[in-house]
Amino acid sequence: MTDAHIAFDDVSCVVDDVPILRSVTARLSARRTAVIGANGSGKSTFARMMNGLRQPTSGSVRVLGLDPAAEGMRVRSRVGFVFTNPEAQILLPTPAEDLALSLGSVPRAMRATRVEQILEQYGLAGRGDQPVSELSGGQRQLLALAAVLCTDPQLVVADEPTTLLDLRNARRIADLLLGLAVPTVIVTHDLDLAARCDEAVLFDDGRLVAIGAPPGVIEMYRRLSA
Amino acid sequence: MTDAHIAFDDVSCVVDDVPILRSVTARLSARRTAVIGANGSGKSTFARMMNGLRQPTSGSVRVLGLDPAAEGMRVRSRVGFVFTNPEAQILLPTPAEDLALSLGSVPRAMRATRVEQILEQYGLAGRGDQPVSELSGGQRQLLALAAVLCTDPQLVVADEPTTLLDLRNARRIADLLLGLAVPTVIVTHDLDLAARCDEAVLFDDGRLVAIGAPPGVIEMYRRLSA
Amino acid sequence: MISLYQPGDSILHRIPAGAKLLGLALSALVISTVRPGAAGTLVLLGVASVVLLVTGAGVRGLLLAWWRLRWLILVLGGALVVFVSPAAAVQNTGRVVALLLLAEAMTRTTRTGDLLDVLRRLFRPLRAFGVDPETPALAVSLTITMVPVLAGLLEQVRDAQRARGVRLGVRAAVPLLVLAMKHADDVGDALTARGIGR
Amino acid sequence: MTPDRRPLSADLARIAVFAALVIVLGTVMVPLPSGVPITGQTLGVMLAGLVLGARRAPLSILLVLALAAIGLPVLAGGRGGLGSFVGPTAGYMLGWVAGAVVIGLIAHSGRFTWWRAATATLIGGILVVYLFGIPVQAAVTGVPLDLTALSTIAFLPGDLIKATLATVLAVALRRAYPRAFPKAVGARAAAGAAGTGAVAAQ
Ligand SMILES: Nc1ncnc2c1ncn2[C@@H]1O[C@H](COP(=O)(O)OP(=O)(O)OP(=O)(O)O)[C@@H](O)[C@H]1O
Ligand SMILES: Nc1ncnc2c1ncn2[C@@H]1O[C@H](COP(=O)(O)OP(=O)(O)OP(=O)(O)O)[C@@H](O)[C@H]1O
Ligand SMILES: O=C(O)CCCC[C@@H]1SC[C@@H]2NC(=O)N[C@@H]21
Ligand SMILES: [Mg+2]
Ligand SMILES: [Mg+2]
Repeated sequence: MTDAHIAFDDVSCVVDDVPILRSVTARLSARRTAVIGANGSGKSTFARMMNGLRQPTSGSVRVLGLDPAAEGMRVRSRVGFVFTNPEAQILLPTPAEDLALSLGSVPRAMRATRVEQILEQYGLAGRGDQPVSELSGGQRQLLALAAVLCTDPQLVVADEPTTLLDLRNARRIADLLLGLAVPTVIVTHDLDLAARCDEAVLFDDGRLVAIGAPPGVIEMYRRLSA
Repeated sequence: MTDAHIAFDDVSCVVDDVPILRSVTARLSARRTAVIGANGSGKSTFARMMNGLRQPTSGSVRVLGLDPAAEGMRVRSRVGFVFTNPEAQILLPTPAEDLALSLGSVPRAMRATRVEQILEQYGLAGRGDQPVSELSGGQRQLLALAAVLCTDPQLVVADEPTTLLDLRNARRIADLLLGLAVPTVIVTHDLDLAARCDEAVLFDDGRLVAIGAPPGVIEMYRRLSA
Repeated sequence: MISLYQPGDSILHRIPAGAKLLGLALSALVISTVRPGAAGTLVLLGVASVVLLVTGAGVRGLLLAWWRLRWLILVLGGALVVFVSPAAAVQNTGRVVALLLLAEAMTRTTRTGDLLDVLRRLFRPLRAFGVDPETPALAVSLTITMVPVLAGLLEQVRDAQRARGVRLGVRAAVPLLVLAMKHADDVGDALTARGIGR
Repeated sequence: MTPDRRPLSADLARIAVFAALVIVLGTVMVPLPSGVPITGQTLGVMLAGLVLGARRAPLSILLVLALAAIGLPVLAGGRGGLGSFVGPTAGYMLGWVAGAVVIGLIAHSGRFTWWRAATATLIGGILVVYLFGIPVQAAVTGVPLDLTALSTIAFLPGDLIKATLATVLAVALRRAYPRAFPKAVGARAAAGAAGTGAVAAQ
């Protein structure tokens, strides 16, 4: 059990007197973990705790052996987080600038070359200086993903990264995420995507109610939602 | 052919010199029509024209026998439109206020009772005065739908109404939409939902490339995206 | 957002941004403290016009710059002639116009990015107080990113009203503000997640 | 009065979004011959003060001014560039910064109510702005101070409408999106360090 990259121990989270996570205990050690469950069941809260975007009211969270609450910066430099809405994730006016922002640790002189490489790699070649508002939805999500992955995170957490995308774009992003060498946690309503992971976690009303091989967990979710 | 509730005739739409619809001709007469296609293929533009939210550069659009460009107000009072993002659609701070806004034609004295009824009917009883931002995603989409359907539209157009929802909420909204007695057009990336319609329309790069029974059209979309 | 910068290779384009900024600040100080007489003011206007010409604005650009100031010149000048004196009118109006022309020359010849770098340098002393000098520069860029997003939200609210057949008038600003705040919160999370800005 | 203790950087995005709002509101304007336009931007200044409070609101305004300084067309009617800082409107822009502080101080001096917001916008959003704007306008243009002051009557109806609007909108926003506001003094004590406090704590 020591090789779990994520360990939640009796974690609860209460906001304005409403419990949104209730005594969650989980050890994630699979390379690819899917998190599924109903709207408002606590999936995003669970995911956000993995890089200190939210803190538990009680219980302990360890990510890559670190405590996100106490060592926020160190955890965040190791954990890449991808949100649903690419619009909110792209921080600077053009793709090139946004990627350069992620490459803060790369020497200035090499940054431009590196940016070009990344744009190329994510199918965005030639779009580096175009205003982000002119990119399509799929291109924006690719850019958001690129900006996260180019920092070489040791763990990737994605909260419904394919929700707004069409078949082709959704598949492209899913393939990218599922093909990563580092541990990856994907929150999703897309059960086909969940089925492609190595392990699945099911939330219901703030509780972790199942963890295991995806087929069984998905089946249980279907029954819960019936 | 005269009983088509929606008729597009050689419709093109050009924005900033970029064609986003190219010579689209379509007659929709099925009760439930699905519109599918890749990101940026023109689905939303097509849907928006049905309500005069967007006007064609050339060609003619007739909706329920009316021209949305010339008779915008009359068309809009007959056509209900549901957006993807319920947040953008809910205009007032609380559910009760927002529903009352839709009930402009109901005498003031009866409005409050009617609002209560609608809240009840859509599973939102007791939430009338809660800030909308505190509703869950599913509840928000239900409210958005309620605000549209309570005006008794003669035609309903929904642009990806289930994208942000979980299994149960997505099914609930889908059942609601598919069960309407009036003609309904649903833009969606959810091919299971599309399969439940009576007819499907496929867009590709601004062109209407297929129209017919859902299974065949969906199959064609899968092939196009391969 | 389109910058007011006009590409070119005049001398003014080649002078470093910081130097130009300092120059403009000094001119503003000198012009408003020395207060040249009517004749001096006319010379000043000539100099400022030439500076603008040198940026590659061309005669057309120069005339356009003057044309944009026509109301200021007419009304301000007019008011001063009536209430004070014709000499004061030439002096004061001329001073304002000359400064505006110089500032336009600066704006036309300096890249936004270069000015951002100046901004960064200006903020460097803040490090002593524990403020990362990158933060203000980042905030500036973040704002540039947000303007089209906000315009998009405005359109969403407008569409929602039209689709629902209601007119909220100024009350429409409420949903706009809600969407904007929601967007800000999402961006805030993204900033935190990317370990930036703190 | 306890000022909000969240680190400023945690609110970078909110500060930026209000700057963007002020910029967008610049498209609503009536040019006046005096060179000082009637502009929707003062509405943005008032809203920023009411929502962001005395510490963050002025930063928002400073951002707009920084963007103007680096040559972006962010001021009323798409103007920008350093000219704005040597022209007749310079004082008003300075006044926006001070006004935003004053609005924040008054509006958040206790529980957020419509009358506090109204007082704040009238004093901070109008009086303070004019206090900075008029002398600078007079100095730059050379028009006597009293005449310059008299000419601002042209702004008064608009500014009164904007103050009313800002008040109404802020009160409505508070109902629709309570999270947007720094927690009221009393409520914070009750909520303790839990919930949103935990997010801010890091
Ligand atoms: N900042 C907040 N303030 C108050 N309540 C919140 C806040 N954030 C989340 N909640 C509540 O916490 C609960 C869990 O939210 P969470 O976002 O984790 O759900 P989720 O499983 O990700 O749902 P979805 O599938 O809709 O994304 C919800 O009931 C939500 O309303
Ligand atoms: N206001 C606009 N200005 C410029 N281009 C636009 C505008 N609205 C849409 N477009 C472009 O028109 C094309 C079609 O857009 P549309 O929204 O209809 O696509 P869609 O099929 O609904 O895509 P999605 O599945 O991502 O919602 C896209 O390439 C889009 O970038
Ligand atoms: O855009 C600028 O350069 C600044 C314009 C300042 C306009 C002032 S602010 C107070 C008063 N109210 C208005 O509507 N306009 C003026
Ligand atoms: Mg979620
Ligand atoms: Mg669409």
